[in-house]
Amino acid sequence: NTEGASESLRGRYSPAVRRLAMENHINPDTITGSGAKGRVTRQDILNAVAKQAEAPKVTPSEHE
Amino acid sequence: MAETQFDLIVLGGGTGGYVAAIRAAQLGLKTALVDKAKVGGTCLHQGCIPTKALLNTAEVLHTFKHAGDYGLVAQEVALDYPKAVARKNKVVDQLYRGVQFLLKKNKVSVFEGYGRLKGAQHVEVSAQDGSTTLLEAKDILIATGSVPRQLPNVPFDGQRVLSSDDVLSRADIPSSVVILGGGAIGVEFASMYNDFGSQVTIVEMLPHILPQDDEEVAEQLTKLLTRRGIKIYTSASFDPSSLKIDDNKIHADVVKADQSRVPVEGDVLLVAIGRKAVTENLGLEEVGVEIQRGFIVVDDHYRTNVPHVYAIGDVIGGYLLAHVAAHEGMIAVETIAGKNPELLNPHRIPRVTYSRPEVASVGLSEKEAKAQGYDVKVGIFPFRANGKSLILGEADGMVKLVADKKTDALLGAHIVGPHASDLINEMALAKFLEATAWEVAESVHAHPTVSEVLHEAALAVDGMAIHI
Amino acid sequence: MAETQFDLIVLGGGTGGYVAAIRAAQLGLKTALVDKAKVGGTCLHQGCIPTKALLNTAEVLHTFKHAGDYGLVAQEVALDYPKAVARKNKVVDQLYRGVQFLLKKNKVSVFEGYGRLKGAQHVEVSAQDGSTTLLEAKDILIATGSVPRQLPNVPFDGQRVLSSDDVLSRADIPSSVVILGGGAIGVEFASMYNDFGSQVTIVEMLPHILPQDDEEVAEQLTKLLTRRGIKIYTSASFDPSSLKIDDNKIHADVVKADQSRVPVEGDVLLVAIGRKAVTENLGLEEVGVEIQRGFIVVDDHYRTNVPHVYAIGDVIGGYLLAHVAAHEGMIAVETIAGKNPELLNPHRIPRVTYSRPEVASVGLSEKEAKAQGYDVKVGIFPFRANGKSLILGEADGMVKLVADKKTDALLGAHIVGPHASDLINEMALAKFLEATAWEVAESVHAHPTVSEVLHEAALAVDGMAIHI
Ligand SMILES: Cc1cc2nc3c(=O)[nH]c(=O)nc-3n(C[C@H](O)[C@H](O)[C@H](O)COP(=O)(O)OP(=O)(O)OC[C@H]3O[C@@H](n4cnc5c(N)ncnc54)[C@H](O)[C@@H]3O)c2cc1C
Ligand SMILES: Cc1cc2nc3c(=O)[nH]c(=O)nc-3n(C[C@H](O)[C@H](O)[C@H](O)COP(=O)(O)OP(=O)(O)OC[C@H]3O[C@@H](n4cnc5c(N)ncnc54)[C@H](O)[C@@H]3O)c2cc1C
Repeated sequence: NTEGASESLRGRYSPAVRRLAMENHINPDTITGSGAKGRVTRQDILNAVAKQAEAPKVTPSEHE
Repeated sequence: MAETQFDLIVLGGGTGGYVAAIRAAQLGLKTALVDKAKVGGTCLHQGCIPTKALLNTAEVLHTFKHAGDYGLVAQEVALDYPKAVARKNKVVDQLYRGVQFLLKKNKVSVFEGYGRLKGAQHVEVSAQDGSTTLLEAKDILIATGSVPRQLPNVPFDGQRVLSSDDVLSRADIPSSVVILGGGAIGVEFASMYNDFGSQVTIVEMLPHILPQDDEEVAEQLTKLLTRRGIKIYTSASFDPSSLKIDDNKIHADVVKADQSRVPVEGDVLLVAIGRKAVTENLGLEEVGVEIQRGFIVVDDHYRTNVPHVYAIGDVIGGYLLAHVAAHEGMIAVETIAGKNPELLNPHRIPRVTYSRPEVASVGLSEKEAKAQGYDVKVGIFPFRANGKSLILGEADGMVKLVADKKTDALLGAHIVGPHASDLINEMALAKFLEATAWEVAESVHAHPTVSEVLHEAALAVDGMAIHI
Repeated sequence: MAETQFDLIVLGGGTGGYVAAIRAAQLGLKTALVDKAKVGGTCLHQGCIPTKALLNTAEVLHTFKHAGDYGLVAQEVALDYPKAVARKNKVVDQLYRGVQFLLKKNKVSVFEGYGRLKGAQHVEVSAQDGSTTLLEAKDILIATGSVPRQLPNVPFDGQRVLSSDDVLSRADIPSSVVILGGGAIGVEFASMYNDFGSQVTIVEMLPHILPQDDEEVAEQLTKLLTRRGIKIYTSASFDPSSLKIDDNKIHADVVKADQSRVPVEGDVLLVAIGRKAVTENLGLEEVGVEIQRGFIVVDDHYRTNVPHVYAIGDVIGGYLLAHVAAHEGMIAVETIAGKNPELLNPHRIPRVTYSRPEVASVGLSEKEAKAQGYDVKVGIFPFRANGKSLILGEADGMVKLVADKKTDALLGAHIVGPHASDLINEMALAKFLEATAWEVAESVHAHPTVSEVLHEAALAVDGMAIHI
């Protein structure tokens, strides 16, 4: 049954994806995967990083 | 009266067609399968299976000849070719009955006869006895496959100028054979005949045999085959006009890169220069199905330009491989059934040549990767540093992994050595799951196994191999 | 004067130790390796390699006996055991020289002698000639491995009551053998001796042989071994007090589940009931290294309770396997070198038994998965429906994949059949990359290959197998 497949991939990441997400402080659960039936790929993480970088930044000092 | 109304008619019952028909039936489609010959097609009757059965006999014979190496004695070891052929036929037969059983079990209606499209939703089946049946369906899947390609002006004669089909139906082994084409088929027969004691010459137009494979791997195989006494001409063309056939032999000239001519001769000439898609006399022109360079044109869901008409397998070109035909068939049928199948990515398709040793690849060769602009890193590991291969007495060969320096992505895997056909499937899974080289390295491989070479080659990508 | 100051001292040069030492050197640590015997340890000299070399001879012998099946003829096929032993020794030797070369190449200082901790940062090495050397290092890695476990009150005598070490150094084949323990080691020797013509009896306490494996797979193997004439008692205990040893034979009683007694006899008794970690006389108590139930206690980075002292391999328990020891060694050393290695997950470790046919597993058995509360779905595929296995003439066995109904996650893979040792590594990679069963199904497997069974079993998980 591959219908619920994208559901089935929720929370399943290869170590490389996990590692890339961790290094970039990204929660992979928040990312829509572009791989087979929604698998989150390394590229998806990199795209998310790029998007974050584009978004207007709040400088840490303002927070602290 | 047999039923003639279907959801789907599959035209051609080769690997692509019968697998598609079974999957269609599983998905609830009322399915007909039409074949003019035996279901199973090329792969089962003139391709994958019979060749590998004979190649396996060749391999066992080779092991036998080295019995002493294993601490065994065996006197007067010899090949009994008629028995080997009978054994090949037995395996084919067993699998043939299997396919027939599977079609029946899945309630696929099988029609024996020549099929021809009559419009986009009808197929006319002409049986051997001259009777015809008109079948109707919502959708039609063409899977008519391919046949051996002849050399221009040098037709197969079944005696001296042979196709792979001819070779497989011969009852004896030629004492010498000239093989035109150093692709998978040519190389497999070369390896087999050499093990069976024939003098073998390969003539390949391109700069190396197995031209679709990584250069280094092909060179390694060239060395191993040459060491066994197989004569290999690369960057060399066969001059058809020079071909002379007398009572016992064929003679011809091979023209080398420098235009010098070398005479070659053999009992037979095996022409293994490629395959021709079966697109003629199917009613395709009448229905308006687009054909380009001899192959049916399809989109990534295997739809032709004509609504309701799909095509898969050898007849659409690409990699002419049974597992490709089967997957295409499943995707086409799932599309027809309204599912959303995963599409096929050519970079994830494993390819195997069943020579001794086997050669297998998936993804990009080093050269291709560089040509595509990747900054590559390469990991190489020789089988002779692998314990299990030494134990098997099959330690020739190497693994080469190609990775992207920037992302660590595994771009390609290339293997020449024992069990390459199984090992490549692990690398295909790695590609499918978009693995990096270091993930292949960190995944634990049991010891002692042949596939530890993958772990080591993956470590070697980053200069961290342990056993070299 | 030899250098005595190091970054790291590895105590024990088995698979775990020598791999750790090489990795340490690669990472720039000045490394010493201490072994009282030959580097390579149990695996190379009394374990993985010599057993598999002999098992390979057994397998080739079996193939030879069925020469006719492949279309080959041979007279007088026979085993020349002394030659098989010589061949085994040759392979071991070649790999031994390889390990020595690798250590040298990586500039690991190898000390031959008995090592003993003197505090947490010193090791005293006592050489055969009586001399001692005190080595000092920032960190110490203990990798002293394990030795065969004796039956209480029945010591190994090297004549009739044998350990696996004894069996491997024997020059002949017993005409009958009773094997205590149906784990991997016991089953491998049973398969080998049966192929070599001995009468074999296995006695296993637990309800099935290969108790760590999936029940169904173990049952399948039981059937195949029984069919070959191996006598297997399960849920049966060996009564040591009944053991009688006379000039030619051992005799004893086996007590079955129903308390009935069956007499068994053999030329020899092979005791393969487990291994004992080497922890005594190493100075561990003095340094205060914690030991529980015979094994050194470590955390997930292989740190003992004593700062600077690490331990890996058989001496820490868990799966007593060479590839586990090697990976633990690499992780420990990378931790010491300040890296951030991927940790080992026991569910991703492949395990193999090299009987004929091979048995291999990774992850949870069906029973274990259910016990852990998973709602499981299972995909089974028999090798006899696989073309390549028929071609090889090795079509006994099956694959069983266990998946989570809720998430599709691949929980376990269990294989009994040809090439299981290679196939399991693909499933270990699937587990490592957290694949679902349908991903294994959709990844293209080359045809015809043995590992197509994985593709089919993965399809079978969802009732979508094509070839059954
Ligand atoms: C010597 C050799 C070795 C090979 N080895 C391998 C290998 O090891 N691995 C691998 O993957 N591939 C191998 N191949 C290739 C493989 O055989 C093909 O890729 C595969 O068979 C393609 O399947 P198909 O279903 O597309 O076509 P085919 O298998 O060619 O089947 C087509 C079917 O259509 C039928 N047909 C055609 N026209 C009509 C009509 N008008 N009416 C009714 N029926 C019709 C034919 O009778 C045939 O049964 C080999 C090929 C050869 C020749
Ligand atoms: C018959 C048999 C078959 C096996 N088959 C397999 C198989 O197919 N696959 C598999 O994965 N595993 C197999 N194993 C298990 C495998 O051999 C072990 O898991 C592996 O060897 C463990 O490695 P290690 O480095 O922890 O210890 P060992 O290999 O036991 O090495 C320990 C080393 O430490 C040295 N040493 C001990 N004490 C001292 C001291 N005080 N001073 C100096 N040196 C010392 C020893 O001399 C030895 O060289 C098999 C085992 C046996 C017995």
